[in-house]
Amino acid sequence: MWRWLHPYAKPEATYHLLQKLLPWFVALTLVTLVTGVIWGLAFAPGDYQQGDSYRIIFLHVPSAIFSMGAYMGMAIMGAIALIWQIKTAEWSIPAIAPVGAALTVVALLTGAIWGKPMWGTWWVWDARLTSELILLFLYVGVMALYFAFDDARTGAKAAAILSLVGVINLPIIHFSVEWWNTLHQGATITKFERPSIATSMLIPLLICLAGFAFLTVSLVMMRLKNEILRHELHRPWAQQRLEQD
Amino acid sequence: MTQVASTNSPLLHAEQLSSIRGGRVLFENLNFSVSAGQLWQVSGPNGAGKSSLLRILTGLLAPSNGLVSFYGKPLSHNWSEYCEQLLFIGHKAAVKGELSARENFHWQQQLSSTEDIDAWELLEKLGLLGLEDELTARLSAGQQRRVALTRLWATQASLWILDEPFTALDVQGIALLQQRFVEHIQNGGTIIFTSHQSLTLSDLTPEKLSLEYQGEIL
Amino acid sequence: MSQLSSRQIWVTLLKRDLRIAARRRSDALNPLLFLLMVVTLFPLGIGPGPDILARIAPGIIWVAALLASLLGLERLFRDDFQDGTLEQLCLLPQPLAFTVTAKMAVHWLLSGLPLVILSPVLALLLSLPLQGWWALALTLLLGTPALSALGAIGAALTLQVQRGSSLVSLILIPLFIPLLIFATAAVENASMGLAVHGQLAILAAISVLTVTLAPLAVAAGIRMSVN
Amino acid sequence: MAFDSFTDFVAMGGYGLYVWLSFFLSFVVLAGVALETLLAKRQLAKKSKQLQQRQERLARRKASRAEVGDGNESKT
Repeated sequence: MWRWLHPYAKPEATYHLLQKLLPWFVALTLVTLVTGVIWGLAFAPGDYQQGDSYRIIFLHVPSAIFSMGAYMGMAIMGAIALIWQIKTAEWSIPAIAPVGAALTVVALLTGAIWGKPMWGTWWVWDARLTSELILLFLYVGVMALYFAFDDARTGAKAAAILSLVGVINLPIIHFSVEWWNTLHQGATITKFERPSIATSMLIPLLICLAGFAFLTVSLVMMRLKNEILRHELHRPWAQQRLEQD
Repeated sequence: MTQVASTNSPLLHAEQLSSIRGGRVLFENLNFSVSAGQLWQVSGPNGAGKSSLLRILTGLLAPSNGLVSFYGKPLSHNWSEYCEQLLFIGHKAAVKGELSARENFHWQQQLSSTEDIDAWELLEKLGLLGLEDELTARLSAGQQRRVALTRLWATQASLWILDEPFTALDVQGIALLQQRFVEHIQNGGTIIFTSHQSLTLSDLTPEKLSLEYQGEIL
Repeated sequence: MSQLSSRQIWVTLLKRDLRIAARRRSDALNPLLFLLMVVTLFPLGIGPGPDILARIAPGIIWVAALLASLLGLERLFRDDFQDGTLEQLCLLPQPLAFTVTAKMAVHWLLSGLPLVILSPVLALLLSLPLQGWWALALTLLLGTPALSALGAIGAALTLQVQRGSSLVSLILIPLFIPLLIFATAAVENASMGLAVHGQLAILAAISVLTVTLAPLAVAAGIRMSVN
Repeated sequence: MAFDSFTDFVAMGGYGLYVWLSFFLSFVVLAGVALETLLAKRQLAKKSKQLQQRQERLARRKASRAEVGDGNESKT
């Protein structure tokens, strides 16, 4: 019932919360990402098998993990939007999708570039890369659906349903691609699955993981702020906000 | 006619109803109660939100704010009972162009379990005799409307919500429909309908709900 | 007068839609002809060598079947949406997630089942060995219900979108991938005389999961579109 | 430090092109998203101004027509 009681206050409160938290997250992103990347590029020891090309891992693995993570987050927001009809959750879908898609693109680019020295070709139908490519298609589908509607609320609802359908399918797709991969080219070296990673490499990787997590959250928060303003543009508080910044 | 055991709560109650469509306020803070046996006419100019109000009352459209209750409970709480009591004919009349008038009526009977009604008699009454095997898509607008309105004779629902039922009908059609309205009200049924022209109904004086056009743009 | 059972309503809806489909035969027939023609294109493009054809036949047939199933999807709910029938479906006392399964069943009967029946011809055209035939028919039988169910989701979500057919493809193709993988693997294995129970079981599991969960998404999509 | 000199660092043991290309492209993509978000905010500010002007116009027209009992939220 409370959503009938505070129909106006809620997005505004969320906006102010985001406003307060965002600088901290941006700061954390910068600190962890810069530390992680410099550590990974300059200080971590070279890999005895792959030489220095392995340093792409510090971008590839975190972006791949959080491209999936962002999709999960989007689906959770979609479920919240559909069940409790919370507007902010609806608006977070167009906030998350482009960030997730960008992370997927990063994972694909770094994976492809990494593949060139390893396999001698830019693209190999490796299980992880194929999964990421399909994930990109899923993101594209959600965004295309969202933007296809004139009414943003309907678009958000449609995108929410689709992201839920996608999140149920994601494990199935992942599993089927892995299985397909072992079926068709079991002989290829799997560069990504390293049985153990040296601590000297693990620490910068963990820092980079944290950096990408903060980066994802910061970008989503920035976009969500925009979405809130976009939908509350007719309200005085949003207009004041926009004039102040 | 099946009737839900009457309680103190009115049949339909609208509370603080608001609708905002496409960034425009259609209506705000609408409060009214519809009791069983009443005839309600919703009037107002184009764009005042008549159709939206009816669709909110059917539960197809969610109000931007406010609540519709059916015998004191929100619609979604006893949705299936509400649907059993409800007959809605929107401005899209749910007539299948690929089916003939008789077939359209036949499936309607199947879905509302009113097979005991004589289709031929009704088709004759509505002036559709001779056209019963023609595909509905080939009929005129008024005839298609008549095909849609056959539903009013093949229903067990007590609450009728009708969007512009009189449009496209000729004088005879309007008279038939009015007569059917009277029958239904006299049997204890309830009708909510929209009409942009004011209508004189013999024997019945409808309760009126007028919606104003609000130019308010958010 | 009595209330109708849910089963009666379901059967009534199914019969009505079949009757309507019978008046518009080309809608059901065109995707099948499309499939047949696409499959014909491959020997012409690649060469009629039976070895290569048999090797790629499962993939070709399944990809063509996926594309063909996308063709008719836009009309699955569109006519009902435009003439108001879909609103009436929402206002039936039965849950919408239940009543839409009748429409999904009609779609399967008109697009999935004919594929199964057509499969021997397709197998023949692409010189698939004998063992491959029945495997192909089985994968189609097990996989097409999931195609109809996923397709219904896409169709329901894009009802309000003008010219939504390309959008439907965009949404659905990634979701079709697991079906494609397991179905083609089953047919390939069968052609080589290997066991296919595993793949068929997975295919069946995916179908069961999709067919049970999809109606919820379809109902939500229709409610949203009718709004 | 895993490298002896700056040239070594740039060369990345012969893999310089791949390592630096991937870091550069990733930066471009992610910074692109951030930039787009900031630009979108600017656009919103512009739209908000237009909207305010329209609301003021509407309010003035209403006032001149001396309508009462409007019951809407106050304008800034």
